[in-house]
Amino acid sequence: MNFDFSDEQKQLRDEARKFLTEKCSPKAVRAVLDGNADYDRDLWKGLADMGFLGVAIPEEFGGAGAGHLELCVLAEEMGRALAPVPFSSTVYLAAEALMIAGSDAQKQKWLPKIAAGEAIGTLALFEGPGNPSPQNIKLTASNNTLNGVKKPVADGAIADFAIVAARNGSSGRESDIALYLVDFKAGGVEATALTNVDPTRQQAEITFKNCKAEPLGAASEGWSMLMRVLDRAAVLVAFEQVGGADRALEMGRDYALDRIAFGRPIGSFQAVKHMLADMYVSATLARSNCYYGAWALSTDAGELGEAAAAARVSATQAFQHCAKNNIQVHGGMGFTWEFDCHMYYRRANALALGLGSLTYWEDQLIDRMRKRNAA
Amino acid sequence: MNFDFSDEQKQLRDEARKFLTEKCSPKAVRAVLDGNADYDRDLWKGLADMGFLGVAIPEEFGGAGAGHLELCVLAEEMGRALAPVPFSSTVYLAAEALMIAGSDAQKQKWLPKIAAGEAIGTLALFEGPGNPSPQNIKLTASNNTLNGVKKPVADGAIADFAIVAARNGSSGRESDIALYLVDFKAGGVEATALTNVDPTRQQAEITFKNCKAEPLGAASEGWSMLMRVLDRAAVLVAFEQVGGADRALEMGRDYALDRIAFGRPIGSFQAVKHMLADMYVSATLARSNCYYGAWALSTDAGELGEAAAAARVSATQAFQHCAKNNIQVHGGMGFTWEFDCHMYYRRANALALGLGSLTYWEDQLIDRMRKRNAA
Amino acid sequence: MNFDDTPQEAAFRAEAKAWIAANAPKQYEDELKTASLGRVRLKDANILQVAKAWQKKKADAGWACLHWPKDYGGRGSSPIERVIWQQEEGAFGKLSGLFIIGHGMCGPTMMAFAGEEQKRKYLPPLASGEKIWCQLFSEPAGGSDVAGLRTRAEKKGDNWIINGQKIWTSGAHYSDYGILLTRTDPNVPKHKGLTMFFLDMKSPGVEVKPIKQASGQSDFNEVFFTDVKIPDSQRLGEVNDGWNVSLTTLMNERMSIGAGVSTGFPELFDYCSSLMLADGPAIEDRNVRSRLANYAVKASGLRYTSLRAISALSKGERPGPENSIGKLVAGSMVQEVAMYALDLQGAAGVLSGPEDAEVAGKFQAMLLRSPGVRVEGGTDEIMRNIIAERVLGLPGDIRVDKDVPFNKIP
Amino acid sequence: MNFDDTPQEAAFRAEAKAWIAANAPKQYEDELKTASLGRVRLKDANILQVAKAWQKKKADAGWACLHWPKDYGGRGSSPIERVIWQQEEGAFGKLSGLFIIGHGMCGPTMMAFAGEEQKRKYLPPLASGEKIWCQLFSEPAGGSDVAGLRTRAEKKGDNWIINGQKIWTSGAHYSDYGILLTRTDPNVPKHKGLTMFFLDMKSPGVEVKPIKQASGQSDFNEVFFTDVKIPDSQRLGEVNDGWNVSLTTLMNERMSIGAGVSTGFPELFDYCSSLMLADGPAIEDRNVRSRLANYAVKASGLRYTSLRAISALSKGERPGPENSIGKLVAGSMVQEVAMYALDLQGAAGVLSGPEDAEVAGKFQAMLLRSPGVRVEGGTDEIMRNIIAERVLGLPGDIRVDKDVPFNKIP
Repeated sequence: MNFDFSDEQKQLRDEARKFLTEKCSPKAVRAVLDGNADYDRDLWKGLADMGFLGVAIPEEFGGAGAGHLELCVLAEEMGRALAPVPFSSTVYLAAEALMIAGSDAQKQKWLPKIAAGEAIGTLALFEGPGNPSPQNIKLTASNNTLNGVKKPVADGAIADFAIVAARNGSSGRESDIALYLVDFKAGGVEATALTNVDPTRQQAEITFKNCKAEPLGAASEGWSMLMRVLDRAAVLVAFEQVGGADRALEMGRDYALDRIAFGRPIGSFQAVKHMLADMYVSATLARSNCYYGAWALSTDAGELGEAAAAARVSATQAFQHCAKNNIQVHGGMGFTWEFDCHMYYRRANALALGLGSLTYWEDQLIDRMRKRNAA
Repeated sequence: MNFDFSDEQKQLRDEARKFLTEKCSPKAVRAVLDGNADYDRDLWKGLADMGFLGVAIPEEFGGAGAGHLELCVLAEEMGRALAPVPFSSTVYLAAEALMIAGSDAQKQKWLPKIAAGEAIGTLALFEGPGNPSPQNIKLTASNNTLNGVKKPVADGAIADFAIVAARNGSSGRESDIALYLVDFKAGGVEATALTNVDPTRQQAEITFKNCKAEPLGAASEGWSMLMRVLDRAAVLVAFEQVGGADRALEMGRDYALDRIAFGRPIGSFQAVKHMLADMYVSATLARSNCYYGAWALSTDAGELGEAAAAARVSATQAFQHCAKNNIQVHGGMGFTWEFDCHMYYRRANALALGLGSLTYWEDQLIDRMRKRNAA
Repeated sequence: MNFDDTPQEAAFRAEAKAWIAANAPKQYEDELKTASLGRVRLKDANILQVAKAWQKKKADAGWACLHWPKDYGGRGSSPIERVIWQQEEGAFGKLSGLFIIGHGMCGPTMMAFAGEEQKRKYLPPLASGEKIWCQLFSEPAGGSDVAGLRTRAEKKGDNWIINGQKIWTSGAHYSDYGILLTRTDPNVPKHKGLTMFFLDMKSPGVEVKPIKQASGQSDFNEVFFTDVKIPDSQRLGEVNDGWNVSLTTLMNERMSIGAGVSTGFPELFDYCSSLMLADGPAIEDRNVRSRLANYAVKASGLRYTSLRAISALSKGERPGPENSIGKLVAGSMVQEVAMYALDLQGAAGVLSGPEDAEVAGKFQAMLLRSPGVRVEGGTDEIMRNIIAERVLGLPGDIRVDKDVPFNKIP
Repeated sequence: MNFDDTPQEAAFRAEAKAWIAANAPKQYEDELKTASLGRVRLKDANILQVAKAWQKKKADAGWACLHWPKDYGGRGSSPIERVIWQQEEGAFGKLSGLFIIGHGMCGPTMMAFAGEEQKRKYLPPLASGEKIWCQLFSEPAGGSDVAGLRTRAEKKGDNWIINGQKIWTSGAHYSDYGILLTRTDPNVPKHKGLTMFFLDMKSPGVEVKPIKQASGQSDFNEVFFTDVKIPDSQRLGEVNDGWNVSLTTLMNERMSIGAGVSTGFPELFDYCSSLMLADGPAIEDRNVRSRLANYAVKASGLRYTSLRAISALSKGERPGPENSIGKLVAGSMVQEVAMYALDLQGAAGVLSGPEDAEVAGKFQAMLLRSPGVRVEGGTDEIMRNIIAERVLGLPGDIRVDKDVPFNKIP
């Protein structure tokens, strides 16, 4: 048994970490945080040059064809570095949806561009408050024309195309929901960036008005394909969360060693030691759950649904816990804009919601455990 | 404003504490714990002589006619001392039910005996797993004859009479439930004590076979009277829980001051200090919620329902929290039979269930808050 | 056990109620009511002007700093009268936020340690809000360890020359005066080398810079001192006795009660009462209900704990440090509440703009402000120490720096 | 990333599987599977005899103490083979509970510090379960502070005379030998005056008394020593070097992995899957589901954490103290799980008799046993210290007793 990443995958991690330490310093993240840019274009270009954007895209479509374990490794590093680029929307959502449901032509058109950093894609699913569910999708599709509003859409205002979940029936069944691919150049698309808790990752509102779209995959299977995309993305985002949690833990640990109060490092006070120990515990539990998710993702195992939900729940808790208490360990300084703690806090809370809430995924986890036990 | 007990009531507390310290030492509690007695008869007699059993019973029925604030004060002391007597079943449940719903004759027959310590009463409500709800009551009543099984019944096998919740209709409405008073001498009653988590307070199964009973209050109002009895009892039990929580906190505090490890009192380690501080916090929150419950109980205010549920939830959490972590502060010794910690742990977990589960009361609390907001 | 006023209390309440009804700036009441965590702001008015006007009006009518002696601009009221006033002033009390430090900490310190002339000169304008005071204790190196401060004060003739930096000074940019804790002798253990002063914030060499918080707002400042001159006559207490002077200040901070900490629960309950989830009203979802119930009993527990403290006051007793549970409980609770409210919104919970977010972004603002609550005015960990040591009588932490000269401490 | 055995591992697994299928005491399998927290008991058989028989059978076939050298009764297996064996042995592994201390702690200590003859004499019968060993470190005064022990050993000629008391000795009443940590010099700091021995538990002057636990069971003993004589030849390590010897023992305790801590989650999930609540199946109640999900990810997180440790072993790496999270997480979780299971039962949750209680009182037993789990083998607080210090590299607690002679410590 080898329930761990391979040496090659660990090399990839070191490579990515080295690259990101250089190209994605906190200073770079702050450029986007402070609104001087909507995302880090140089970094995006660099990621393409490194072959990171297409790591899981087959070579025939311009990717490296490495696989999803490699993508998990990169996701963790992107999370650690708070990379201010549309990586998750483009790579975990758009590219995955294309690989699952896209026609050959669609793949040929978009995947190479994604790998080359020439196209940003996203998934337009949500329509205001609420979690993924067929009845929450009101945007209509009739003969490949979309009308409606999606919000929030990750990176929507910098995207070149989107996978859109639309309603093309009224039977009240899942089969009413179909997926469409919209090239924003086609027109009928109006996207506006919205203020959000984590300015380093854009959120937008997109209005589709008589917008021409091509179907993605079989119309009647839209919902099940969507669920599959979300499960796969859940594992990848969970790795970003674990990367962020680990970094937040390290920041807290380092500060606790440096910072002197009452004549000793604050890390020598049990209140601080044990807070950090508990952060380590949740980060470790999350990492282990993510490893199982990575195995299920890479082998497309039947356990993927359950594994993804467990990784998602565990990693969401861990990142929120670590980001929150990293600020607490830093005390007043941790609450300043100048210190980086709040950037992790913002990201932790944004990632916790992006694919649907923690409660939603808790619910999914139990459903899937029940299915397994029933089987 | 005086959101506190009066000086007279505080005197009563000191008196009760003095009495119980003498008559209800841990040694006395252990006599019942170890099964050498089903309850502490001397203590029961003593409580009667002190006038404690009838403190809230009107003088015309042989009580002291003092009131429910005084009863709250006593309840707290009974909880502190883990008094191994049928106080809650007899005084909070049976006596309260009689005072709310009893006919003059019924009050004349039983209340003086209760005050004198000559009769033990209880409420026979539950029929196996589940919380208070009309459909959980299967025991039937037809022309004042009861058939069915109640379990668990607090102090059921030492009781002289019981208030029994029975079904005398099948409309599926609350009005199907009526209350009856059963004198165990009447026959048709078979009670067996059952092993339970807290041996210092008996739990029993009672089988009613063609058992003659008298109606208590109007048949159709059985359920609403029952709810009222439970709300009033919830406040009183909450005071027992707060008394227990406070005592567990004190035990932990004292041990943390005495016990030396690594050359210093363990109470000088933040891990222990902060554990105790958190215990203090929950005990204080619970006490404050209980005071509000006491006010609502003593004035029979419209807020009683909400106040009772809040006191119940808060006090249940506090006693479980303090009892559990008192053992932890004591370390290995806290897990010995010889130390008293486990007696509080047992009582905390027994009281948490007696009137229905924590979840049940959380639910009640929200219902009642909604009602208030609607009003 | 009852909630009734004594006759005197009732009379006082009636008088206060009537005066407030007649004089309060009603036009801001709604805005003040809904103000969430952090410094209060007003849409179409300058909060500073509105607050000063209201404070002056109160002072002229004898309703400012009620518990202060008349001679110093107060009313000589009992503590309970002060609480009754707070209850009646309600949302308008939030306008006093700007004066809390001055009234709650600086004033009492001046009263205890300034000369009679100085008191008569400085306290009345402080009470009436014409002059605003700030408190200059915390330093970057200090944090929870207040006595670890480094700002130097050196005697030159009749003056002291101040050099150093303070942080977390709230209101420094609009303050007229401040009380300042400095190090006058680094060669003795740290608590023994401190001295307290008060100074004119307009003195040459005082530079105020706002601190941008994690939330993006700026409720606090850094204050830099470069060769700032303070006459010895503005020293409070003996030279090197500043630590004891500061304890008076801090005690007074902890004494202020009834102020009421924000738990976020009422907002959450309201939100859940109207929210619809995929399969029904949120308030009927058992998971939501259980969470709400747990928050509810904490919120009510804190409310009734402060009522108990008020009752103690009304009996002339001194409420103990039991009150420090308020901030400890509310701090982490408000953060959890905010996170849970966002969770209930699903992916859209990430939106924070007033126009796009649910309930105008109330909970997103709460989320971003809440980490500060667990730190300001004593971290959760310091609060637990206070409870453990002052309430439960447990030993203090081991102090390695206790008898070490300050300049020998790492 | 995969769960496949290497060819060698697969071969070993097959061999083990086959032998176990042919030889294990199947008649007890179900009972062993459902055994809950605490010492395992069997209804119609003496657990001690059954366990010894199974261990002897394993030893005769070369399946005992797999990672020990053949000469000492082991098999010279790799750590990963040992884990594979544990996986295949499954529920029958619970029969090894009686030998864990001896095999996991006493054996390794003997191997490291006993003479060659002694090893050949004592280790094989220890491996085969014919002789049971116990560990005598903890004392009433010691607790978490193991080195605070008081049991004296005084040299008399070639013997040492032992006087004192040990506590929390598991299995002392059926043990043949024990390793004993004593104080040989009270005039030096506490870690420097300890010496380790092994002794025959039947020696005159050794008295064993069972400890009745809060749960009512007795899994542990007190052991009293009155003028017990131990020949110097049974000293392990140098005089006054006992602390370092004991570290070997304790390290080995923490090294044992895959053993798997009990979280109570599988039991709770099964229970909820069949339980009906007033308004429907428990498993469809959103409050229940949320609680279950939170427990589920802890349980799976622990499971996969140990799989990661096993992978490290299989690569010949040494798994770190990361494993200490298992007990920390499971300890408080199993207690919460038990409380919640009772809550789901309502008032009837208080009943604990197998015939009256839900699922034969499984959760009531768990409730009463669980407080011990948070304490035995290191309290939650000690575990957090270990993680903070050994994993995160944070400073140790301040040690006021570090350089103080033992007899000068309060």
